[in-house]
Amino acid sequence: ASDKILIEVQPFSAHKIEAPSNKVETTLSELRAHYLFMYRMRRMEIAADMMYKAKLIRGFCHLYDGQEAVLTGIEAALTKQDSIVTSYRDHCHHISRGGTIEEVMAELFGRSTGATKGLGGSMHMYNRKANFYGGNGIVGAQIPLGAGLAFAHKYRKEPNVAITMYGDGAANQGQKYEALNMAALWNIPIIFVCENNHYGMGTAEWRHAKNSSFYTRGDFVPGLKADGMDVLAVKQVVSYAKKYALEHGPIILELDTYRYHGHSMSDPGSTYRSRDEINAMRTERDPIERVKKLLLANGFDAAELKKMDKEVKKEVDDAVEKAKAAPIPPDHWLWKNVYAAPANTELRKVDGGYNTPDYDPEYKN
Amino acid sequence: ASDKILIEVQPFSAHKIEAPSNKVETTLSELRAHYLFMYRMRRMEIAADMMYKAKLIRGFCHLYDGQEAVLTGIEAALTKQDSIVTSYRDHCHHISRGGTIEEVMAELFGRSTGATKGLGGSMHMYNRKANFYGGNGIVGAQIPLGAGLAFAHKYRKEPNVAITMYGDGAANQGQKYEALNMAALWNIPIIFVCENNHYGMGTAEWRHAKNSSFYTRGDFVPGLKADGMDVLAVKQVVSYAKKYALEHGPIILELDTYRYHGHSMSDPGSTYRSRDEINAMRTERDPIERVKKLLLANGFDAAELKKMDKEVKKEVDDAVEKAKAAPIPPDHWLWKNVYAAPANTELRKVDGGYNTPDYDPEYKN
Amino acid sequence: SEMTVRDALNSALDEELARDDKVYILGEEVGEYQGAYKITRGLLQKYGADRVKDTPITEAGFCGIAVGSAFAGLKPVCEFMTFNFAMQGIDQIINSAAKTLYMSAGQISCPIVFRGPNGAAAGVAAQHSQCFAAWYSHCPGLKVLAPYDAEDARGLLKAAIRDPDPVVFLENEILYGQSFPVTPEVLDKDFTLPIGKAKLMRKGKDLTLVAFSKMVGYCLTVAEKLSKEGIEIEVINLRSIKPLDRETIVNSVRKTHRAMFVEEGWPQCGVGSEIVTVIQEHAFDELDAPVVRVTGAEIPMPYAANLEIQALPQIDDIITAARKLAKK
Amino acid sequence: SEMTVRDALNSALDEELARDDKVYILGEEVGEYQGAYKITRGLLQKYGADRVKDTPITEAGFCGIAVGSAFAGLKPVCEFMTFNFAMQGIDQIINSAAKTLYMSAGQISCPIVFRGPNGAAAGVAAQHSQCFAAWYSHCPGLKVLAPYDAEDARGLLKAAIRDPDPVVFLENEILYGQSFPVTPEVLDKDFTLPIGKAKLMRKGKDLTLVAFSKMVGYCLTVAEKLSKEGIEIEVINLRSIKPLDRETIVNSVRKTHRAMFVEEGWPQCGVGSEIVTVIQEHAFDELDAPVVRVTGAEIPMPYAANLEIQALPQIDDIITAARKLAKK
Ligand SMILES: Cc1ncc(C[n+]2csc(CCOP(=O)(O)OP(=O)(O)O)c2C)c(N)n1
Ligand SMILES: Cc1ncc(C[n+]2csc(CCOP(=O)(O)OP(=O)(O)O)c2C)c(N)n1
Ligand SMILES: [Mg+2]
Ligand SMILES: [Mg+2]
Repeated sequence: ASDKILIEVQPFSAHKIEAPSNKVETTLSELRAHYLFMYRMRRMEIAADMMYKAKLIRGFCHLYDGQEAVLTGIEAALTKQDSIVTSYRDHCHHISRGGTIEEVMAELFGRSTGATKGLGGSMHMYNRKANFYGGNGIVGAQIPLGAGLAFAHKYRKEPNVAITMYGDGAANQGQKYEALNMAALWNIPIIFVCENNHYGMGTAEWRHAKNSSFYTRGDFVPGLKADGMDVLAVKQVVSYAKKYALEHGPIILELDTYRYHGHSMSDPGSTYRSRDEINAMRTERDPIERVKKLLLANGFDAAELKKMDKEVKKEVDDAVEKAKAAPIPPDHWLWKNVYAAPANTELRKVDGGYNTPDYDPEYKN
Repeated sequence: ASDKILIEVQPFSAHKIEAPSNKVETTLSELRAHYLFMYRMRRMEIAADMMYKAKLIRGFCHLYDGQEAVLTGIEAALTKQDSIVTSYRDHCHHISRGGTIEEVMAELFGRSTGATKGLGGSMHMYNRKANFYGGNGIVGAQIPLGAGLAFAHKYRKEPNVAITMYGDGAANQGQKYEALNMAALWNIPIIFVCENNHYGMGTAEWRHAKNSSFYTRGDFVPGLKADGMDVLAVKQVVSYAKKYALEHGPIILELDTYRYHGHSMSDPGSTYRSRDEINAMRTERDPIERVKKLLLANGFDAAELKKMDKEVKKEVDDAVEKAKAAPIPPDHWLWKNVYAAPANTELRKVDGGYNTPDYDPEYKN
Repeated sequence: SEMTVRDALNSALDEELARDDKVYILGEEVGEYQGAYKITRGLLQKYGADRVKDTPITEAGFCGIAVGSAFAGLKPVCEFMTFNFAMQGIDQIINSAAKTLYMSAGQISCPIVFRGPNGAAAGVAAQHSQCFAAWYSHCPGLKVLAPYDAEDARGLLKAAIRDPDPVVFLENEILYGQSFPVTPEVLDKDFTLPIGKAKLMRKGKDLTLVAFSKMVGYCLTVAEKLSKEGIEIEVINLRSIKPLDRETIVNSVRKTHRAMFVEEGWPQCGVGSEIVTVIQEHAFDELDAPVVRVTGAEIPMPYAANLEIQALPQIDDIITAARKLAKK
Repeated sequence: SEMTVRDALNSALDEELARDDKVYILGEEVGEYQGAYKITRGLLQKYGADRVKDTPITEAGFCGIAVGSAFAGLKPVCEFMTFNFAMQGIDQIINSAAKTLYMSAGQISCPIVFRGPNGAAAGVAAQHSQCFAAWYSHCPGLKVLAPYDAEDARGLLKAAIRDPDPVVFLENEILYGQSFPVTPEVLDKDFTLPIGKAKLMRKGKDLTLVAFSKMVGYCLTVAEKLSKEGIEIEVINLRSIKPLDRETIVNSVRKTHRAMFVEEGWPQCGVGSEIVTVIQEHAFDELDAPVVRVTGAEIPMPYAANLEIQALPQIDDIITAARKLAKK
């Protein structure tokens, strides 16, 4: 299983930088890990979809299925000392940064055992210890935030980068350009990752972006484009970008990907794109199928794969059940952690009374 | 005086567009008009400087001396049906759009005869009838506003463009990039004019912009760079850009210029740049001297020039005196034109009473 | 007949687009997608892409473009998918739209409507639940409207579009699907409501309840319930938060001597604090008890349903407070 | 000894930069130019370009970068040249800085100070004169401070920088050059003031005057003057607008039975409306007269000096209102 497998990924397109080699090495055990991780994400998001339809989840819920290779490839190239921040489409980041599927499901159900104790919901998951800074509901806001995370790495002279992930729609945001300029002026080790899934909500990229070659839109900031449906391509380009960013500062990666579901649960996802398009993606470019084929072609045991699948399904089913059984947050949690130093602060309640809030990040009291 | 004079201006630099010819034609009478207009601006700004120092002007006051060729060249290429909007550095625009020096001085003195009746002050002059939309104190805000003006021209199928003028500092603003994208998607006839005077307040361009070739920063939007100290170059490039914008949509012009004064009156303007640099600009690139030399070299009567200068000085002196003598705005003007339809509106006064505001754009009552 | 708030808004837009070709709509997903909340359904098909413009997700930019076009005399209706996102463009709303008529000495007006859902929806957590009524109504130069029912929605939106000033039009997502009775008059294509006038929704002698948007419905329910206990509540629907109809409020309080304000937004410097202040300024000697405000809890909005409920005024909260106040 | 507010702020920044290497400053012209208003004078030279960072004029971007770095544990002091410009970045202040601790269930705090001049200066007209105290204090998750004198400036700024929460620190340009007496205690490098506590500036039995920032000075002058007429005014300097020290205010009103609030900002949903409301909620029965507010006029700021004067509370306005109130 540790034998090297040589693979040619789709060549990278480059803007003001030399592209890395498209010949990558992998092993069966690495492929196995990618497969497992992506399949876990996939099953989790499918479960979320079902639970939403069963009305166990409220509000917005943005699913990541189809895009799994992006995050998987990124994490394969980073350490947990590298910081990451993303948009509202953040369930899988919670997992990749060390959280559990149960925590995600419990959060979606609004339970006290959730990723953010039922306070944050679908769009607001974090893992401070593993340098995952959210989950952000405001399109584009995570871009300067990510530059700020990278700024901190540099300020503290740490050998780490930050990654900010945003969509093709967000790529038009002015704050992206402001962040690019400062990141370049200050040589901040930030990787701007544009997850181009070709639609910002219901708007196709050509309708929202005059130039939809997003890797070229940094002007003075170099960019690379990779197949975001191929975890090995993503890993390769992110490894290369991390090295570049630590030495030279910002770089943009455009990762060409696709979301299978609608934008959020209220969007059927089929009015502004054709069923054919979606089906073609699923059959021709699915990131999980791609790794599965590679595994089998290189002699991985099909039975073992089946077993893995079964285990994942069980993990997700169990997570859903446990999350369902978990208690809702107690009422007094409402008043926790509005401030880290709540001295002299009283917060007004609906009834006109006041509450003395506390700072209790462990939710002990 | 109507004999054609052929001149080679500095060649234009181009981004994603073919540059116009740098061979331009002019006449003595055109040169005379440019000279006169620029000299009027120059003397007005010098007067404003003196009056500020004499404490007749309050608050911010941003002078345009050094940059006269930019506006003069622009206006020579446009009609008053083309819209224009600029930053706080707007005194001269009031003149170029048909206002008087007296109105500018009176505004600076806070008089009722001022460009905006003493309400707006230095940064807020307008001429709606001549399609001058201000004067804006917020860096960058005039950029999408300008695109909106152009949008209106297109919406009404008028054969006109809008021009938005902003500094090198403002060129980093995110809203510029947002406006560029929409202008390009919608083919809005807008000319983005970056007046590159090489400093945003005390920050040199290389310290605030990673790429200070501002004409190239529109990515998909073409750009041209011209010598902004040469009125004929400016006129040539703006004429070309107007034609382009009407046919194809947005275009960026970077006009290389210089402000002689500090950023505003509180800035001596000499801590972040050398006296040598300023002197070199004045002696080698002064836009007025350039035209003066051309006039004389082509046989314009030196005595006539002297007479013009004298008349301009008198015009400015008279304007200052008249403005000084003008009445301050009456108290009740405080409550006019907060709303165009003030029905049912009462505005609270300092003393807790209420005022019934009126809409009175002629200030008749 | 009955009409949902969604249809009321949609028909108002439709009629105003038909009436005045200077009116156009822009915003994210307003066209091909038919509106994130379907308020603009059918309008792209009817009026074409020049008048119903899909924008990229660039609020600062499209808000500024809209304002610029209004300076030039067009009448944009600028949709924010929710008002939370308008913060990215708020500088253009305040510094450009609200102040330019004054700064230009009356030369340049700004006939624009900024509209979209405001405040809490259901389960959308802290970044998507903020009420901006207090912020916008703080600022002279703006008018701020908040419809409650279908009549309000039609009458106020049509008035807002015809108005020559910048209007911030605060809708409520939860009300979109709610149906209300409408008279033929309300359905008339020239039906408008006056800006700056509140509506007395229900007469009563014991207590004045003031609210806007969704909370008007809660107050009406409370009034019905407490009526059975013999407490007769007068309910005022603000409709217009700026200008504020002080007269209607104060006249009611002069009669009832007891007043209460309900809002979903945060308390400090909220709309409620202004209403309380206005009442005590104008009817201090008429008051039998302090004016009461029932507001959203002073916290970012939590996600979990059980917590969210406690973060927002519920009918029972209003009943409890009203009963207590009536007895004072 | 005496100290200007400028020097108080400058020395506070200097000491906190020296004390904690996580503290850094960023903003426009804070470095080489020494600060647009010279608040950061000398700091670039002393601490270097890594800790005193000049930014381009891109408020949304640098505000977001600052917030991100605070999430990661740095302690940025983010200067806005004036708070008017912070509107370009206000989404990051509200949606990222203020709400993330709560949304992240206590995981990610945001130790940041947003500072700069707020409100009216002299002759800078409508776009450069807005007071944002009401807006920011509306929002839970933020703390909002406004110093009046040199003691406040030092004690509050140092407390703000050491505080683990996002603090909006509202200065006043006109006060920068003003000198105030300072004790050795105030000059101590560990001098801080508690956030959330108002300061009783002057005792009095007839009337309570509450204010923040520059208006505190006006109120003190008025108190001196009216003292000669036999009216003894108690003056409260809020210092902290959020959290609000209700206790100090209400205790004073319980004693004087008459209260008045003065601010330069606009009235509707202003800080004054909150203060009036709090007083009537907590001391209604103690009041001998309605609480009075004296505020900036409800208009965009005009430029001309004679109009500007009328748009802002003057000492005479406060005297007139106080005299009237004392007699009620
Ligand atoms: C500033 C802002 N405007 C609008 C929205 C509403 N909104 C949420 S996601 C979204 C589409 C984003 O598309 P894209 O950036 O391509 O990311 P994707 O959802 O495809 O991952 C929109 C319009 C928002 N959350 N924030
Ligand atoms: C959003 C915003 N930030 C900061 C300021 C303060 N300010 C006014 S002008 C200026 C410099 C602008 O430089 P540039 O764009 O190059 O124009 P120039 O003054 O050189 O014409 C700054 C920082 C402002 N008015 N608006
Ligand atoms: Mg997308
Ligand atoms: Mg400049």
